[in-house]
Amino acid sequence: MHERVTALELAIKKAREKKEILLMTHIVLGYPNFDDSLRVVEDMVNAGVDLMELQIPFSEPMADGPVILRANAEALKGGATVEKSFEVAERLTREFDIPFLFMTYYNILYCQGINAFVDRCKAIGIQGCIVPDLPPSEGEEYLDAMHAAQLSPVHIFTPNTPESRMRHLSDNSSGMIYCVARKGVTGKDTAFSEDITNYLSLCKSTTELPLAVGFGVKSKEDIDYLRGKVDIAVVGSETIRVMEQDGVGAVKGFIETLVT
Amino acid sequence: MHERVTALELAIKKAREKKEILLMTHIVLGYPNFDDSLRVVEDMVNAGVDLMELQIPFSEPMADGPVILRANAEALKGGATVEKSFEVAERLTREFDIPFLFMTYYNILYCQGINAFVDRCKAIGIQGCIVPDLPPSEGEEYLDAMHAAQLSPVHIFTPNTPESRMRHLSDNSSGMIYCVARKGVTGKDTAFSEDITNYLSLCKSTTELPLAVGFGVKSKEDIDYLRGKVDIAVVGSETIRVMEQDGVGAVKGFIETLVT
Amino acid sequence: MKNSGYYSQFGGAFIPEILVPTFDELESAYLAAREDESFWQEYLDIMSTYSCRATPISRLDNLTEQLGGAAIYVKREDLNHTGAHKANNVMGQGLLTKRMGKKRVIAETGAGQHGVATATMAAKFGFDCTIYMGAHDVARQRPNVFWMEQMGATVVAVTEGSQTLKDAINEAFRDWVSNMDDTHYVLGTACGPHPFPEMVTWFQSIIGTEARAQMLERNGKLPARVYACVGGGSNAMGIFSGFFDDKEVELVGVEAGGRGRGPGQHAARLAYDDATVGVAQGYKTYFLQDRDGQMQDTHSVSAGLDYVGVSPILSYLHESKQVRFEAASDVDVVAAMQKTVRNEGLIPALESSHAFAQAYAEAPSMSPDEDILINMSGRADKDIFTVADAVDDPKWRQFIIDKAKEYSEGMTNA
Amino acid sequence: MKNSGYYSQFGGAFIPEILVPTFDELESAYLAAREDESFWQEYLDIMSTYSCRATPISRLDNLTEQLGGAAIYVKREDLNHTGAHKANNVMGQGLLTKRMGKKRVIAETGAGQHGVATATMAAKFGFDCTIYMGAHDVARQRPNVFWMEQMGATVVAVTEGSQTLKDAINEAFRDWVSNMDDTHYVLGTACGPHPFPEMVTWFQSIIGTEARAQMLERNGKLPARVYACVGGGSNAMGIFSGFFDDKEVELVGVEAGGRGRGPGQHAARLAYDDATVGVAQGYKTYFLQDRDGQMQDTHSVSAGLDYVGVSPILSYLHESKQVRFEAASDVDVVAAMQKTVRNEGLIPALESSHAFAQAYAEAPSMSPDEDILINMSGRADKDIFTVADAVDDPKWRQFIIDKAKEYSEGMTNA
Ligand SMILES: Cc1ncc(COP(=O)(O)O)c(C=O)c1O
Ligand SMILES: Cc1ncc(COP(=O)(O)O)c(C=O)c1O
Repeated sequence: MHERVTALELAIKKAREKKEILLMTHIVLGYPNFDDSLRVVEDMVNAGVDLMELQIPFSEPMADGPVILRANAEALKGGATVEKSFEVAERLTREFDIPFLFMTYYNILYCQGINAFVDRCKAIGIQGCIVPDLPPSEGEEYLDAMHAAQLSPVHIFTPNTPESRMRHLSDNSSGMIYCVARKGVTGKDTAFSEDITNYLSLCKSTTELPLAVGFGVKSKEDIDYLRGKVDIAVVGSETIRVMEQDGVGAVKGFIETLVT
Repeated sequence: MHERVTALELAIKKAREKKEILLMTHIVLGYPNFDDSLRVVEDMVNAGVDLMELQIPFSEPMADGPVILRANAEALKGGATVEKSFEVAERLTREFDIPFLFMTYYNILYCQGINAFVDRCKAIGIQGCIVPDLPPSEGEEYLDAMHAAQLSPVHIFTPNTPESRMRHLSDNSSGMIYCVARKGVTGKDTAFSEDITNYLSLCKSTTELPLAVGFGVKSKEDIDYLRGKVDIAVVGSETIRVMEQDGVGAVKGFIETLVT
Repeated sequence: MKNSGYYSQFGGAFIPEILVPTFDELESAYLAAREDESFWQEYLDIMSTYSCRATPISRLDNLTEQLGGAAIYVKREDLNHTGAHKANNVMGQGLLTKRMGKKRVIAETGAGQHGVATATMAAKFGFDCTIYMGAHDVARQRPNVFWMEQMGATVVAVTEGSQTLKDAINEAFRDWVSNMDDTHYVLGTACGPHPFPEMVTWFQSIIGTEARAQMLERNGKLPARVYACVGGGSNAMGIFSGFFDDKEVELVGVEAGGRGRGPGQHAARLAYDDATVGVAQGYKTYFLQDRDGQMQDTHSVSAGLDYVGVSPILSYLHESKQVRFEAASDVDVVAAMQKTVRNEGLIPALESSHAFAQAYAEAPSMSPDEDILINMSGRADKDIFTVADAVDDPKWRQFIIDKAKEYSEGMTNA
Repeated sequence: MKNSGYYSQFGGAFIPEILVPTFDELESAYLAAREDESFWQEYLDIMSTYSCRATPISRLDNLTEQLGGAAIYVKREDLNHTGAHKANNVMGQGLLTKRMGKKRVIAETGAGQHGVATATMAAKFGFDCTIYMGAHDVARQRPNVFWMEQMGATVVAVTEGSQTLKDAINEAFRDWVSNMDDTHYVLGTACGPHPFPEMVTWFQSIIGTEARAQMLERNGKLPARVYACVGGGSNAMGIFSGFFDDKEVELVGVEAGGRGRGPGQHAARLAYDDATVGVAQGYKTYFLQDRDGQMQDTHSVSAGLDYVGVSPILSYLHESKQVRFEAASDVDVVAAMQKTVRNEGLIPALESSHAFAQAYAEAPSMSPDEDILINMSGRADKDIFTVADAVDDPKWRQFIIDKAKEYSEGMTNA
């Protein structure tokens, strides 16, 4: 076993003992407003979600596609701040017994001060962070702080990532690895097929950390395909799309179709 | 006396025996139409005009100001042609016993053929021509033809013309010299003053031909000013302006104010 | 005034008597300048510091390959300051105006290029400036009018005649006969009374002198053919000047074929046989005129070629068969322009696009060993309204409609 | 990916993991090109045949005299093909794209200059091309959009965020993370992740290298001050590059002062103290952002300076006091532009006019023995709609209203 086992990794391993594949979902904090964020998380947890990514909105979400991009913008327009995001996240970790991760862009951390940001995460019970615009080479201060706090900095594997770099990313990660299933931004369809299987075997061979797969996962079929291949399926944009189309109340039903 | 005395010069000298200053007027043939051209000439002659310039319309009357320019354009738009201009001119020389001159631009002569044009002038009783865009240096063929036909090629003196060139122009002219009273194009006001007197003395000293003065002559006062200084006062644009403002019938009355 | 400035039967100076001393003065100043080597040096200096001479020669790699046949080169007069070869002429005449001690310049303009160039030169030299422009051209070339006015020039919309270039020339002469003492008339092309055709050609010969040397340096040989569009003829005379002594170089002047043959449909004085010899606007040449000698209406998609007359020197070179004349139709011209934009990233003015159209038509049947050279007399920024109409761009129309709404509302609110 | 591309604390490459190999490839290609002398030679060749490099230096004789004080010189990047210094960068990156064997280019654009330049390069090199442009900028720079489309480029109007330059950059990155295999992102300024700031500066350094030699040759001495407008910073880095080793030359960067200090009123990241250090769009620099790190709206009369970030190299040069930063207000900029047009016949782009405004403010208090040099990064043809509005030209408004009427009628008839 590798040296930096975190609470997140342990929680994942424990949950996996009972389930062949876990479900991680994603919301943008403050979208459409903070009350709805709370309600959606409650519904998701009740529907059987195992982990959650909470995105702190940023004005320039470079790696996100149209759905999450708009959710970021609307949240900010509605007055979302980093402070409010922390407050809501704190309530969520208190009320729900699943691991929560922050997903956000580096400038949010940078403007809070890296150490202050990580300390706050620790204090409010956030278990890890995904910062898609922060490669390890730029993130020394962040990595040091996360490791020191025994939190999980989660890095991303992509179909473009060479094996050697996967190892490098793994070395700098804790908790899990997030594998994006294809090129592009969040929120577009992915064809789950042979190619992906090969890619996921490569991912697995380069890290001992649990693997999550996201980008384009949106149905029970997608999850069934991933079952046995990885530890976690990540459903991101699709839940926002459901919420936008059918209302906040529809999310629970949607999640239930995925986990049964 | 100079060598090339023409019928025009003789006619002018004869008329001057009876009058201190002669009046030459100007019309654009075919403006507003050929019938009106005929009527206006009749009125003018009856009112006491001594000579007339008949302008054959041209599409590019470079030396004319806005009034005559527009008259040229309207005449052409109304269907005026060189042939019709000749025909009307022939009728006029037949009906009225005053000297008529053609005024037009060189392209009209050039396109008819210079000799053909001059022969036709001779045949229909036109006594001379004023071609403002044809300096003697460009007009050898024209001058030869005119002189051979004993017609009068009339050249123009201007306030810019040096004495030596006045002599040169005079040498190439017959009938009379046309002195423009100021710089610019036809149809603008001229201040008849000291300057002009000096200029006219210079003109007189360089030629033995009768002098006509035009450009901006438009009232009895102007003519009175010129009396004793030159042989002919030329009223051009002003008659067209009167015709446009008060109708063809008003021209006679206007001319009468000038000659009484 | 001597009886000079003839090219075989063409040319001359058919000017109102009042301008005779002015032309004498101009001719003397011009001849003195030609003899004074420092004048040409000053001219070269200003053209290489205020504009970017020598303008380069570009090779059209993609179209050469696509069309097959001759290798296509382009002389880049579009890179000149103000975007056309007109700069060469105005800066030259500007220096001459200074020499003559005059303080005001006037000019006619068709496409607006010469107007902008003259207004620019006037701003640079501190002259007062009035530009005459046919009202019809004012309407189709508003961007150029805007810039002329920004330069401090007075732009007079000429509502006489056909309201195009020839009428603007007449009006400029009308101004000149009133103001010749302090005013120089910066005629914009190789037309008009002597010494204009020769003088304008002299200033524009900088194009041909450069181009010949550049082609030789680049390829070790001369082009087989040189193409230039012909409005009044100044850019054509400019580039052809470099090659008159090279019998192996065929010179091709391309006129505005407009909508095809027949009066009022085009502005091809030499390529078609609708024009006859006449005298107007101070010089003798082929004009599109009726039998009486009245100028006819002309048509071209490009304002700068939409003119009844043509350089007397080109009429002579036509008769002596030293230059071959062709006409390119509006439709082919717009297509050639689009082809050039899309394949080479160059945006030739609609005027210049006439030369491109003819070159593209001929290149495929030539040998790959041969080079051809096109004079890109200007760029098409000024033509955006015309081109947008020609390619019928709905987005442009919508943009203009929205902008107009904004303006109309602004007006009612104000 | 090495931890490189830092200038003191600024710079870096904060990129999505999926682009890491693409950036590695780009950095290698860039470094290989820098070491290969033939690459720079090829670059110089294309810039001197397809554009008109070396661009000249012009002396502003009239304004030097009027203002008194320092003699004013202008580096004429407006004479470049497509009308701005942007050509230098895109042609360089075009050559690099060819080297990398890619077949498609994408770019962001604000003023539209970089979009036109990229579309032009793509037409010339035969690449597919997509341009991202904020919807707000599409509206204010329609002529440039028109030409991009004529070149065959797809122009995508970005309706996210503030609908200006920064949003166009985000969208371009979103395209790139999907299409990196065959696509190169031609970033238009000296910003973004490493190696862009350094690479764009390298290509633009052609301006400074030429300018230094030209000033020396002309005056036997260097200018006392060099002025450049600063949007992303590429033209400034380009001209400043020539003078970094000359301690006696003061470098002045001029930002968009807009309507004055305060959030949303301007785009001055370094001259005012409204900006703070942050990380966005892949690099660390001063951004106009709130305390949370959310980017703020910016304002400038010139689309090309209307940007939240600034070259990390300039942030470094600001902190190390090697460059002085100033801001010019919209009103002063339009006035400086008009002064330049009217007195010198040069039409600086609104962006470039910022540099002119600052230079005009400072020149009078300098000694006549001193020279100053302004980088005229581009010409204002593209700005006609903006300038016509700024100077409130009723004739232009009427022209647009008439044209719209014509179009509306054409539509109903059709
Ligand atoms: C770009 C351009 N090319 C050509 C012409 C035609 O003039 P010329 O035949 O004198 O070169 C014009 C006239 O306006 C022009 O603007
Ligand atoms: C003419 C011109 N100058 C300057 C700029 C600003 O860019 P940079 O600061 O990179 O030179 C632009 C950007 O569009 C521009 O078009």
